[in-house]
Amino acid sequence: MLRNDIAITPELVAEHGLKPDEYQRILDLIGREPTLTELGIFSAMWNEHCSYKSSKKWLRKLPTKGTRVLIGPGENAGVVDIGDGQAVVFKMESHNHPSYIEPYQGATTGVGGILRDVFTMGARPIAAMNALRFGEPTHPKTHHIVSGVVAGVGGYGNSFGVPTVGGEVNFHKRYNGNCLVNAFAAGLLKSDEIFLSEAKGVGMPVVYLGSKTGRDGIHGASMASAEFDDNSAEKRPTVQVGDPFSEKLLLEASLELMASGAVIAIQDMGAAGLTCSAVEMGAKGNLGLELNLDAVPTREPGMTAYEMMLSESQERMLMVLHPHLEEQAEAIFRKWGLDFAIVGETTDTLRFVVKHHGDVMADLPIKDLGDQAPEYDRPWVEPKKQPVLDPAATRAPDDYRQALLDLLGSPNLSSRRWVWEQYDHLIQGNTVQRPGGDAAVVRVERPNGGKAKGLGFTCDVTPRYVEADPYEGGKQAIAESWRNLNAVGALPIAVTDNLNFGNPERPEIMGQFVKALEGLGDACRALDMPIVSGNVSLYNETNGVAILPTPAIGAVGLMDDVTRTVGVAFTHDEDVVVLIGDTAGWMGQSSYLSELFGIEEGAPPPVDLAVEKKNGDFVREAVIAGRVTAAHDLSDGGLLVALAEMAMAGKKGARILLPEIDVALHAFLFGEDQARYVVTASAAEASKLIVDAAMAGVPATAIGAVGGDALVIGDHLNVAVTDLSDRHESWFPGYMSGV
Amino acid sequence: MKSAVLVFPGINRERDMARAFEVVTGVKPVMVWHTETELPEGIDVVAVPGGFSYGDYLRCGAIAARSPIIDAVKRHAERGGYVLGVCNGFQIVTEIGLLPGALMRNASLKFVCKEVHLRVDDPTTAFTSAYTAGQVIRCPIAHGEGNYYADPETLARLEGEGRVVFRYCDELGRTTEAADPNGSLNHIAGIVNERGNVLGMMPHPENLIEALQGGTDGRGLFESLAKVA
Amino acid sequence: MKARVTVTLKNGVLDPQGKAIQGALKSLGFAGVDDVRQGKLIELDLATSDRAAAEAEVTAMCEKLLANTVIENYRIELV
Amino acid sequence: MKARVTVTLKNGVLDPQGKAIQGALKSLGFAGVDDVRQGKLIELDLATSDRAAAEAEVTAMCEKLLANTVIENYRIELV
Ligand SMILES: Nc1ncnc2c1ncn2[C@@H]1O[C@H](COP(=O)(O)OP(=O)(O)O)[C@@H](O)[C@H]1O
Ligand SMILES: [Mg+2]
Repeated sequence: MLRNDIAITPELVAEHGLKPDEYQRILDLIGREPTLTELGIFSAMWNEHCSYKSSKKWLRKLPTKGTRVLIGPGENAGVVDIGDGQAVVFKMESHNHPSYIEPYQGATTGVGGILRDVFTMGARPIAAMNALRFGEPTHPKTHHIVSGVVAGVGGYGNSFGVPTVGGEVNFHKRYNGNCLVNAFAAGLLKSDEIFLSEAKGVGMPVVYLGSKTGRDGIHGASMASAEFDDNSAEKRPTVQVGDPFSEKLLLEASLELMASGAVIAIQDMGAAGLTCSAVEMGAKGNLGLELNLDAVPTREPGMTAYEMMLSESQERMLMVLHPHLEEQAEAIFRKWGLDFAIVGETTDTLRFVVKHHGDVMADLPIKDLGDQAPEYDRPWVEPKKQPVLDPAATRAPDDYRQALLDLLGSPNLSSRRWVWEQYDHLIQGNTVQRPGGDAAVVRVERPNGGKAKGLGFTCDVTPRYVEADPYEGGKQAIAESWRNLNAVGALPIAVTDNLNFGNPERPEIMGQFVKALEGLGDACRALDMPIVSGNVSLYNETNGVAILPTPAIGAVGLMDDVTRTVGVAFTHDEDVVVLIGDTAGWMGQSSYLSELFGIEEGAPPPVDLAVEKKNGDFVREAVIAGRVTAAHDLSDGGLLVALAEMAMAGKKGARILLPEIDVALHAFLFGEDQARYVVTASAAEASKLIVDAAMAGVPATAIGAVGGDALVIGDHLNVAVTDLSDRHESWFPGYMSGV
Repeated sequence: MKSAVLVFPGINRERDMARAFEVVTGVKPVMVWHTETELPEGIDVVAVPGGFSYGDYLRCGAIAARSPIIDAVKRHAERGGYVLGVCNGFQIVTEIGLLPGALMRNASLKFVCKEVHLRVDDPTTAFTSAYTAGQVIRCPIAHGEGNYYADPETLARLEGEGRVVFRYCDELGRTTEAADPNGSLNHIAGIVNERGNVLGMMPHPENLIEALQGGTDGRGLFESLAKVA
Repeated sequence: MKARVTVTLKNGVLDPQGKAIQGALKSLGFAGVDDVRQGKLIELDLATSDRAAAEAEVTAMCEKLLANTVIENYRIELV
Repeated sequence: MKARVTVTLKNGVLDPQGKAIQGALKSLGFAGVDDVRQGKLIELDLATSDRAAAEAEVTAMCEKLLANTVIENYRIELV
């Protein structure tokens, strides 16, 4: 048996991830030595993941307010008004470490966690995305991780029944020892029916719902069991297994319960399950909370208070219910075949009390558990600036055709079809723009009929830019999501972030974090895209090698009329191809240099936010007005890759006549200057568009016409569209078919 | 036409199915919970929707096929009532025994969601009269276990009696290995029972009924049903 | 009393998973694997300790749910 | 020579499939099923007839491919 009256040794404190001064803080707060259960509770509440102790100071500086923002960071997910009494709820969360250990289950539980965050607020999930970062393809672990993670994302989302409509996949050696699995989910609710975690009222029943509690993911407990557990015959795996079936039941039961009016407060059990959820509900409501663990449904016999408080078993919820509706609530849960147990009640003591077999296992000041968590202003250093590369001094390709084919067939630029075809992206019947384009578009019916609205979803960040210049890279992540949404005709309205970095105790890493957040913040302010939710994942480091700094962005855009959208595909012969934005031929940190020559050098392209705003507004309005037949933003691989993608998507070629340029040809074609798009329009419309652009101060140049079976660039390149597609589509399946 | 859509724990395309009936036929179907033992009065078509009933644990459709409502569905089929099983619904209907064969893991072992082409090999059924013989339609699929299997005699009978209604094909109607997304025997995507009142198919016509969804090729199925019932 | 039920595909029924495993083993360098078949193992904890009753009960479970006798065989062991 | 590999979830690892089967058996009226765990059975036809070699080979296969040793145990029988 795991005992509670164990002496708390410095080793035990260290094994709980608490520093000596943090432990001292605990002693000062409670005025006595904590019990083992209490130590576990503190370790859960005060770890980086729950307390944000290294990041809080900087997160406060992010813009989180806006006219549409109903709920910003601090709840399970952000909520943004989309008119007609409707709101979109969304958030992104990482499951990096578990996915490295057990890719399939790590990914499933990541997806399950984020879906729960969304429906806990009362929303039915309508879209999911996943931002994935893996090590080099040749690294011995990569193949296994990719196949497990993708199968896991699909395995959970497909069964749960949410369309997975977008995401990102990158390969880079800096993720060899730490893959990133960032899952995004969005849901829809009525803006006056948002459910929160704040408990209200004294003596209200606290109810446990969902799956039973097992010994899953008890961190620090593996050591505890080794030392204190007599029957530690089999070393307990801490891997959590996802159960999408139970989650689907939990979704339906929770929404039904919420509609019944029985729910006062609700909180899903995520990291540090019962502990975090119970403390948060009580503390937010300025109430105390008493739990009786005898009533907690358990999967295994003999579970201790310590284990129950720290278990991360999935598919569980905690609710505070109206006492007179308890029976009705129970009936709903029984109907869906889920566990339902009254495990405690709210009190007016402001204490968090945990009882088990009649003993008090923990009795702590509830507010202090959260409020008094340590907060650090960690030392940081200004990141070093990289030199600006002279485009003319970078290597030109020997053969443009080959260079383009090689780029399209590279791990980072090849088609992601192999990934997203394993995800059900059509379920719910609302997917208007499917994966493979710039942003996904999902239809949203208005409550009282009428023309349907739309929501656009995209995931973006270019980690190599952030590495080279965290500030500019941070801006770029937002700017790229802004562009992807504009390109489908969606007005960007808000974002969520998933800040993946290395060890914050290293000043260089902290410097990346600080500057990247500054960049994110500036871009969000300039483009009016408040950050409404997010997640921080630090310590993504193995043997002193940190991941590329990866502040992944999930952005949401709103469309008044979902039919007013275009894709990236060339659609009509003779359409004029128009390049929007200025091209200086920015080669620093380009995909061209990194994918073809292995060169990762120079400053990344700078982002001029005013120009982004102007060009983006222009393109979006052109899409909405129905003036263009296709739109695509320019990102990795620059103009030539974008044109190739439009050709492949439309199975149509184009003849491009290069304008007079004073930029080296390869830099013009492959440079990654920001704030650019390619659009197509009928000849008549294109001329008008170019005039209007000039009036708006937006650079717009006709560079050719759609048609034929080949992409032709002057006399520099002539390649059949089928050859492009063959290369583009073959890398991923080819790589994955090996073992 | 009156239709009912069955709802099992874990099923997830029941709303898509209900919406398709409503959009195409103008009448909202009745949703029927799996613990019911009778179908509502006057139901013409019972739709068994797609999804992951009971998580598809054990075998796809196996647990749902043993639900209380199933006896009523069998009686409905015996009376000549129409039963439409799509995806998980097809799996359930074969588990019940209303259709022969079984749906195995996709040959690729992977879940696959994409648009495929189907050839309408039998436009004379109540489910396909709005299509023409040999017509090639687009239709989305989304499944991990849609690899149709039946023993040789059963297969020969199905083919001999012309009960293969839909087959995977390319855009020109050719049934090739490459156009078959899951390895089904004879590229079978959908079959009917002897009497022609029970159809099972893996693809999702209900997800391609509006231009916004990228096409309307799936409407024909619902229009056909609306004509007969 | 415990029962172990093994459910295997009937002879002649194609087994995509078995085939895939065989292919994967081959490319991992395991030569000499002539055939692979994948099946299911279902372990039941039964309240009863009466062998005959257990056997009958588990057979009924197999016929009714655990196996799809169109394509699968099952075998019961009591332990 | 034939090898039978059974792969089961480690103790304490959640088994959603087993749970669902248990629920289904219960609603079919089978009382007295205290627990259900689902595992995999993999049957291999090996070219070799050397027991020791087969044992070593199959163990390697389990470690490398057949079992996910993070959450699963495996057991090998040669027949
Ligand atoms: N993991 C994934 N899941 C779903 N869709 C993905 C994933 N990775 C990439 N995609 C889709 O592939 C397309 C191309 O992705 P990407 O090259 O990252 O686009 P962009 O450069 O426009 O941001 C997008 O539509 C994206 O949503
Ligand atoms: Mg894009």
